[in-house]
Amino acid sequence: MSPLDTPEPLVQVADLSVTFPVGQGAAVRAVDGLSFTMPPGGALGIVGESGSGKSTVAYGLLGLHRGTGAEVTGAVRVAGRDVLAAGDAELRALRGPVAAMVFQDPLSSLDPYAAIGDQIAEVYRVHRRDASRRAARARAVEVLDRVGIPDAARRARARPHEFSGGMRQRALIAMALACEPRLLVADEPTTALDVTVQAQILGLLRELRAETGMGLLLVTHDLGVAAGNVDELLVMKEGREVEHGPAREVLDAPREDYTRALLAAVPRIDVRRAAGDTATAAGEPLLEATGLRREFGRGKRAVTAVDEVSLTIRPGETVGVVGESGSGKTTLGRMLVRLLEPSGGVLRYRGRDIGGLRERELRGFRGEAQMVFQDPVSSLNPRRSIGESIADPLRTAGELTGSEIEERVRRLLHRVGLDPDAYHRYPHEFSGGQRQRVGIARALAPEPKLIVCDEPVSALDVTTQAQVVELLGDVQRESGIALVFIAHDLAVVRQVSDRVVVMRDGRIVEEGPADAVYDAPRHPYTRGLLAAAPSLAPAEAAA
Amino acid sequence: MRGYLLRRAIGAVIVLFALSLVIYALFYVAPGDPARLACGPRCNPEQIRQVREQLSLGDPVYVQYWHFLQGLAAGHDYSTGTGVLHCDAPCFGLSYQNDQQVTDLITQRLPVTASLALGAMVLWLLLGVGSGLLSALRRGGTTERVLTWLTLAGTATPVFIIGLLLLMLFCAYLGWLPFPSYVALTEDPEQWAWNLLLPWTALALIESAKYARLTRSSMLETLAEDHIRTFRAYGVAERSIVGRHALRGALPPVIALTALDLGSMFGNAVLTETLFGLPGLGQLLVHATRTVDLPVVVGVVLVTGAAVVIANIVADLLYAVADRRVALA
Amino acid sequence: GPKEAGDAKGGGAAGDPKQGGTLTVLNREPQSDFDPARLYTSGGGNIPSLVFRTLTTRNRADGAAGTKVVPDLATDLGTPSEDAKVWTYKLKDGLAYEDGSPITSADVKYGIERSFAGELSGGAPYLRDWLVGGERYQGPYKDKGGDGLKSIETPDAKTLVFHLKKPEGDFPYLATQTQFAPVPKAKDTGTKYEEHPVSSGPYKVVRNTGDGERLLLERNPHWSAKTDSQRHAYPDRIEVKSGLDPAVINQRLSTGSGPDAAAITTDTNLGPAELAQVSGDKQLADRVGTGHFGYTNYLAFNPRTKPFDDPKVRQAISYAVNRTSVVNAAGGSSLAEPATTFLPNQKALGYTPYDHFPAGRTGDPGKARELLKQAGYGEGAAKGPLTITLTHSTAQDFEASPEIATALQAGFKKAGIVVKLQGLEDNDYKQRVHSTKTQPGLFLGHWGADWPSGGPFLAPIFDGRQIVEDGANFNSARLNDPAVNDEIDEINKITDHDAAAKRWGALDKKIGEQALTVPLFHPVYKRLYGKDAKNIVISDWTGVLDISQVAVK
Amino acid sequence: MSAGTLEERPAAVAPPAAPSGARQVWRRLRARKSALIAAAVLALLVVLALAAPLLGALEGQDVGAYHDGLVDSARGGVPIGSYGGVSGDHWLGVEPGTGRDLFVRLLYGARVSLAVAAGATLVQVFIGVAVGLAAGLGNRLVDSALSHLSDVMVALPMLVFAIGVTAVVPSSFPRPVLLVFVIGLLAWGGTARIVRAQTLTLKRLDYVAAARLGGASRLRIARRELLPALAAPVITYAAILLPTNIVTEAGMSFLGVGVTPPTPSWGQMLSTATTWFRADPMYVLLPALLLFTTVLAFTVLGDGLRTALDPRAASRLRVGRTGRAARRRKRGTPA
Ligand SMILES: Nc1ncnc2c1ncn2[C@@H]1O[C@H](COP(=O)(O)OP(=O)(O)OP(=O)(O)O)[C@@H](O)[C@H]1O
Ligand SMILES: Nc1ncnc2c1ncn2[C@@H]1O[C@H](COP(=O)(O)OP(=O)(O)OP(=O)(O)O)[C@@H](O)[C@H]1O
Ligand SMILES: [Mg+2]
Ligand SMILES: [Mg+2]
Repeated sequence: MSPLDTPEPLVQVADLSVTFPVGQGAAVRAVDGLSFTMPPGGALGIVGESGSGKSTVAYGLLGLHRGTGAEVTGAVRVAGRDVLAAGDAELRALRGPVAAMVFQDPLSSLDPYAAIGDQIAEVYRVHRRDASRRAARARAVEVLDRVGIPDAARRARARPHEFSGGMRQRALIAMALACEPRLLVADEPTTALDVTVQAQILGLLRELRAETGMGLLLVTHDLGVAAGNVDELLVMKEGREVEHGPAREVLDAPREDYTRALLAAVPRIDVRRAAGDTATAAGEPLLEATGLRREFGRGKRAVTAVDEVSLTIRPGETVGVVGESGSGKTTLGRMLVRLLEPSGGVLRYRGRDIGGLRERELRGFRGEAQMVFQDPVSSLNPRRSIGESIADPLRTAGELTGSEIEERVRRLLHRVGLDPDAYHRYPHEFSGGQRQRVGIARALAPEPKLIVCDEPVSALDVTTQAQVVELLGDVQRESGIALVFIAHDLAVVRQVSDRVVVMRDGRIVEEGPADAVYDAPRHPYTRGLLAAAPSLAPAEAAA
Repeated sequence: MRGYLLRRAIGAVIVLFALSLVIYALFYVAPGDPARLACGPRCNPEQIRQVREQLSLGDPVYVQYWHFLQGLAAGHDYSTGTGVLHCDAPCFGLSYQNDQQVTDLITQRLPVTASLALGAMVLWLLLGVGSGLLSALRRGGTTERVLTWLTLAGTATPVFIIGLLLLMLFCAYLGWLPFPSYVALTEDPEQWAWNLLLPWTALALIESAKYARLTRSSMLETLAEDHIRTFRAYGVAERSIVGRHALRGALPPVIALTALDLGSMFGNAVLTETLFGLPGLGQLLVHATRTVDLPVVVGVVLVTGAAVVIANIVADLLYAVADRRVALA
Repeated sequence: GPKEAGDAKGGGAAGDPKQGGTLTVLNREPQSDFDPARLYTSGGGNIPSLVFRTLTTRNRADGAAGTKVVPDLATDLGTPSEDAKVWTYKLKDGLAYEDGSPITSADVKYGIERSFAGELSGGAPYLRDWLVGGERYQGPYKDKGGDGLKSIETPDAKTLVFHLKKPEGDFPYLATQTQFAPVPKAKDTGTKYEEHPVSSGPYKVVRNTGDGERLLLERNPHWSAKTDSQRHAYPDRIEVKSGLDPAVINQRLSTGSGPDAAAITTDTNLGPAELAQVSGDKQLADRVGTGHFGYTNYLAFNPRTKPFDDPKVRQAISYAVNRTSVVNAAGGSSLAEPATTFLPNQKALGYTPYDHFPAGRTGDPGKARELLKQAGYGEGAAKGPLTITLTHSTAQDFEASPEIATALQAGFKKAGIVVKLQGLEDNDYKQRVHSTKTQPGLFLGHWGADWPSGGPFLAPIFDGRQIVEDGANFNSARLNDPAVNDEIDEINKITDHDAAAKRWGALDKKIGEQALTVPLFHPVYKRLYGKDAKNIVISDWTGVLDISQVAVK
Repeated sequence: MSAGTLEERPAAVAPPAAPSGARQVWRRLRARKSALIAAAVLALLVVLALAAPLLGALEGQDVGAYHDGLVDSARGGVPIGSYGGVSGDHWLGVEPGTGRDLFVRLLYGARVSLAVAAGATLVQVFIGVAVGLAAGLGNRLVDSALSHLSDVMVALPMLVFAIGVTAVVPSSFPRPVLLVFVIGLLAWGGTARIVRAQTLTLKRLDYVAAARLGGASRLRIARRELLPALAAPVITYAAILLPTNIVTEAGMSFLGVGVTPPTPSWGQMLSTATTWFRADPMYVLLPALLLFTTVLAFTVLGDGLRTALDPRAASRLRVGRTGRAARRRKRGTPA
């Protein structure tokens, strides 16, 4: 291309470095000498594992680092404006009409106290001072309608908590649209959403791009999401560019090892579980749920989270539970280990009814069933060393001496791939993946017969996710523990499960051997789920 | 909603019931014989006996308490010597010391204390929340420092000193304001406000530091939330962010604290009332406590208790209005 | 006598007093008792004496002249029988209530009778103790059909005859109390009467809110100055605002802005701090009235408890007391005068100087130690150092207050006496020290004259027949000496006040030898008044300015 | 990729290693100069208070000694000399009326004031935490019973309660201790509320669930898992309570139910000094200044502690949170 027919790039980043001071003179260089450009109307995907600096770059485009203490060097130009040099007013004028941002977390990105329509109208009026209040509100309804909110005029008056996650994300996109930006920066816009909703949102973004010709900068850690939605891919690691090129090229023929490793770690929905891993699901049932129910709230507000669920778990087998957000997976899992008391139905552990027992009567059961929690942060007490946390159930049981316990904990730490000397360290000194390993070690400590894993990997990036899944498989192979594996990611579930249960609205809609469910889904809902799952599609075939 | 209010009302009754029991218990053990006090400094035993009978102080405590409950439910007749005085339900009884109806004493004084407390509340909220907001916006600046010192000086100074200083300055030295003397709101709203201005200010100065600090910290907390980031990312000016989005999020803890303070102000503003010569409930209560005037003390404490409970209910309702995600349960 | 007692017109702003204007009264305590049956002091104090006229009243004059008793409703001070057991009074002509109806002797009798009612308790005990049948009478409400107290006769509408159990030369003084104010039976509303008592004086109650918190008094058109030589009634209106903080009252009086210029207070003295400030300001200092009320603050012993049963111990303590510290604690020499006699320094009371255990200005620790050694106390002595407990009230009123107790404590330390303080809540304190069952061994006491005569000052404290076993007892030494009792009876027979006073003084001096109390100080009242207040008259009877004399024009 | 590689992950991905618990708090606190100064001032006050007898001996004065000659008796007992009678013998002057040495009395007063305030705060915190925890962990019945109880206590006027309690307790019982209980028993409502709210949040956290699965009893959970997390808000709140309690003690003295003389306390000195502020300003200013300094120091220290105890405070107001933090929030729940 000659300089003549190159229009001025929409985004121009040259040698961008961002450094965060973290106290005591220390600093984290989140972005390190990054350069790229993006033509008007283009679509660039930035991928990389967690902490590689993706969001930092995205914020840099809107000058959002200003006033936070971060040190930004290099050059950032958006639509010809120098973001780093711009004055405050100029910067405010840039935010919205030129570049608009859609944040990852729709739950918290809207003001919980104000009506959604008003929030959009407010943003609109910031840039269209001539617009009347009424006109702004009309515009809000219009964009809400555009992003597919049904009955937009009425729903504009709703507050965020009355919207579902997907609707909130649409509302955020509508807010961006209201300003007719030339560049839409989307920072992991779908990580918080179900696969089906994710597919809808990605479709919406594609449509809007085609319609308005705006540029899209999509930040994601999910290569599958990036695959179908961008022209170019920028792979980042430790704040630097690893690889940059047309999307298909990067996915099909990665030049760098790092990119290859990243791609390899992505779970594939059509990959069966390795044959040797399949357990013989025979023998007496370990845990047997019949017609299990659970309601929350009372009277008119009552919600039935789990409704007439029957499930049998045999020793040593893995049961996968999938379903979209709010389908009752967590509630079911918590009932199985009796963290929650069922409102109805029967729950038998080795033939004994444990459904209605009180906490004190559960003593005997407590060590037998454990849980690995979704959130590696809140599942460890930040004020206690991880060793203590793991040792706790052993101490409660009171069978071992102090030194025996410590010895045992060290072995467990080693078993889950951590340094035994980490005993005295605190949770915040570990990465998410490491913390999840600690959680697994803690679950293993009392030598349980059953572990319920509630989305154990959904907070982790693909590489770490792969490691943890592998660890769980190893543990099961060795000790023959029964696993209940809850996840919304269909591919991960397939990798580990012998049998799969699909949940919707608190009920089980389909149940069967994993391969049968994935290869020949009977229920339309299951088919819908499978269809919506993002994949590296054509690239994969070529690999 | 109606069910909620009903439940809260039942709770309130329980609280008030417990309060009256506590007061009866305290009085049973407190020093001083009301009969002797009512009888005068040099009574003979026979007279004291007469007065004791007159006040039914001879009955066992539980009987007295039962009569009190009866009076509340159905009213009571009292002899004035020449005639009969009917005290309508809810009847708190007659003062031991001067035979006034407790209900009358309270209804005369409640407006005074309510004026004092509510007005002071408005002022301390303005002062406290205002300076909290300012200092959250101008962190580290001179404005913040000056405001912090000012409000802190308020906290550190007992009301009897602040009050006297204010009186000295504005009434005696500068002569801008008359020495306060309560004028009913219904009589002359303007005079009412002028006369209460100093007591309001004194209380507000004392309370506002707490509010300033609370507002500032919950403001900073809210400003760190993600939705604020959204508005920043759309170029909304900081002022509207603070005024429209952050303030609302910062209010709930302020509301909760206000309820707590407002409620307890009804019984504990005695120093302010005395200093500024406001014939309010606090003064009445202290006087009654000093003269072992049980019916008056019970009456005032119940009104105070009701204020606390009502303030809490209102705060919870406001909370729910401010944050619609909160369900009233 | 008071300093300002100079000109006959009284102190205050210059110029002759004229009628008119509004007098503001800034007070601490509300007038919550406004029923003549319930009031204790002569004329019920200041404000009630504007509304209630009594058979006799105090002479409204400055200083010692003010200790005289003068006729009010009655034509004279009463005619005693030979043995002073029967007293006869005649009402003046032309006396009327605020509604114009005439005042009769039956109304005066009725007023006295209702003070016996249990519902209207609070008054002084004298009527009950003196009148024949007084101890059994329960007031007109209980005794509906009967014709009341037989010992008060009303032969006609103008005449009253009182029959007493024993001679009482002081009866004219008793007749100054509000129980002797007329109450029209038809208007009596029992306990509610105080909301609007029917006036016989120069002012009537127009508004009474907050149980005496705010009062508005206006002229009583049916009062006539011709029948009342004592009250002047210069202002047209009197507004009483009470429930105020003492510091604020004094501040307002000194600032004197708006209506406060024509303001006085009837119940708030200058405190030491205010005095210190006022005395530095000439203009303000001119507006301070000084009064002497017959009052004594003293240390009371209970000689029935150890170690106070030993006269040597009591004497040692008398020697050890540092009156300078105590006076300072009570506000300094302008607010308190050191006392060595039980009777205050007033001729009317019979003051006779003596100092049986001269402690000098700051105490005589040497003499005290010596006496203690004789009693077996002191370092190295058999019983070790003398350790005693002093009971006081926690109310900060310069009466039995902590300041005075600590000053004493510090002084006694020099004589090797260890004092432990026992501060009691005021009610608790009063109840304990005035009950024979709970009375502590040593406490801070105080006593004031019900009228300016030695009788009511000495008898309740030292008369053995006035020991009250189940009620309020003031004879804390439980002295029951026949010689003392007889002398009291003898003096009571005397109707010549001056002659009686001399004998009271001699009796005081005699009792003083026993060291049953340690007189500490006599308080002095300093009161600020507004800059427009004129004709300030302060008698030694009350020690405070007389509201009925004040003019604001 | 095998599990083994986890350890070799680059440090840049994991947050910078930080030292643990108390050390970390101390380090963050140390970074705030104002908090350090405040702590130093408070420490100095405590040392001065403790050393009161020594310092008194140094000055050559005794707390209880009267000096009748140093006050002008005729003028209400105002100290003779300028600045309230400041002299080589009496470094801060003398008390009006008695001539007692102010320097020593202020020091002794600090003992009582600080001890009463600290004791009352302890009582408030102890009851508040116990009640708040019990309400937060208990069932609805326990919860509503306890919150009603705290309403009752809030509604109970201080004076009535104080007089009642003083009457029950024999007068030989030390007054300061009694005051500790009177103030402590009446004002724990705020702490209880905070603790309850915090407990309700905390008990939903997964690590508490994990402890239950490990078979831990309720008591153990409260002690091991909840209490440490409550420390930050409670300590912060206590820093507000403490100065309030000093002022409350002053108010009690003003109403005549404070410490009994001759024991001095700042509150008691202030309440008697009020009327003196024109005749002898030093008498008011000294205790007021000390009180102010103390309140200020506690406030600043409290602010410092709050920030130090809250790891998030370091990153306050950041526009963007790190991806890790953002993703930790619960995924959207349907409406
Ligand atoms: N404690 C609770 N109180 C009230 N409702 C609840 C509670 N816990 C869960 N629910 C409701 O129950 C339903 C099922 O929730 P659950 O957490 O089991 O879903 P899930 O399938 O695990 O969803 P996700 O994928 O978002 O974790 C939802 O509607 C949820 O709002
Ligand atoms: N405000 C900040 N203060 C300190 N360090 C920060 C800050 N924001 C980000 N970092 C650090 O900078 C690095 C890059 O962060 P960034 O949020 O850009 O990563 P990311 O690629 O978006 O990760 P994720 O996929 O988890 O969102 C990380 O090590 C992070 O810990
Ligand atoms: Mg879940
Ligand atoms: Mg990110």
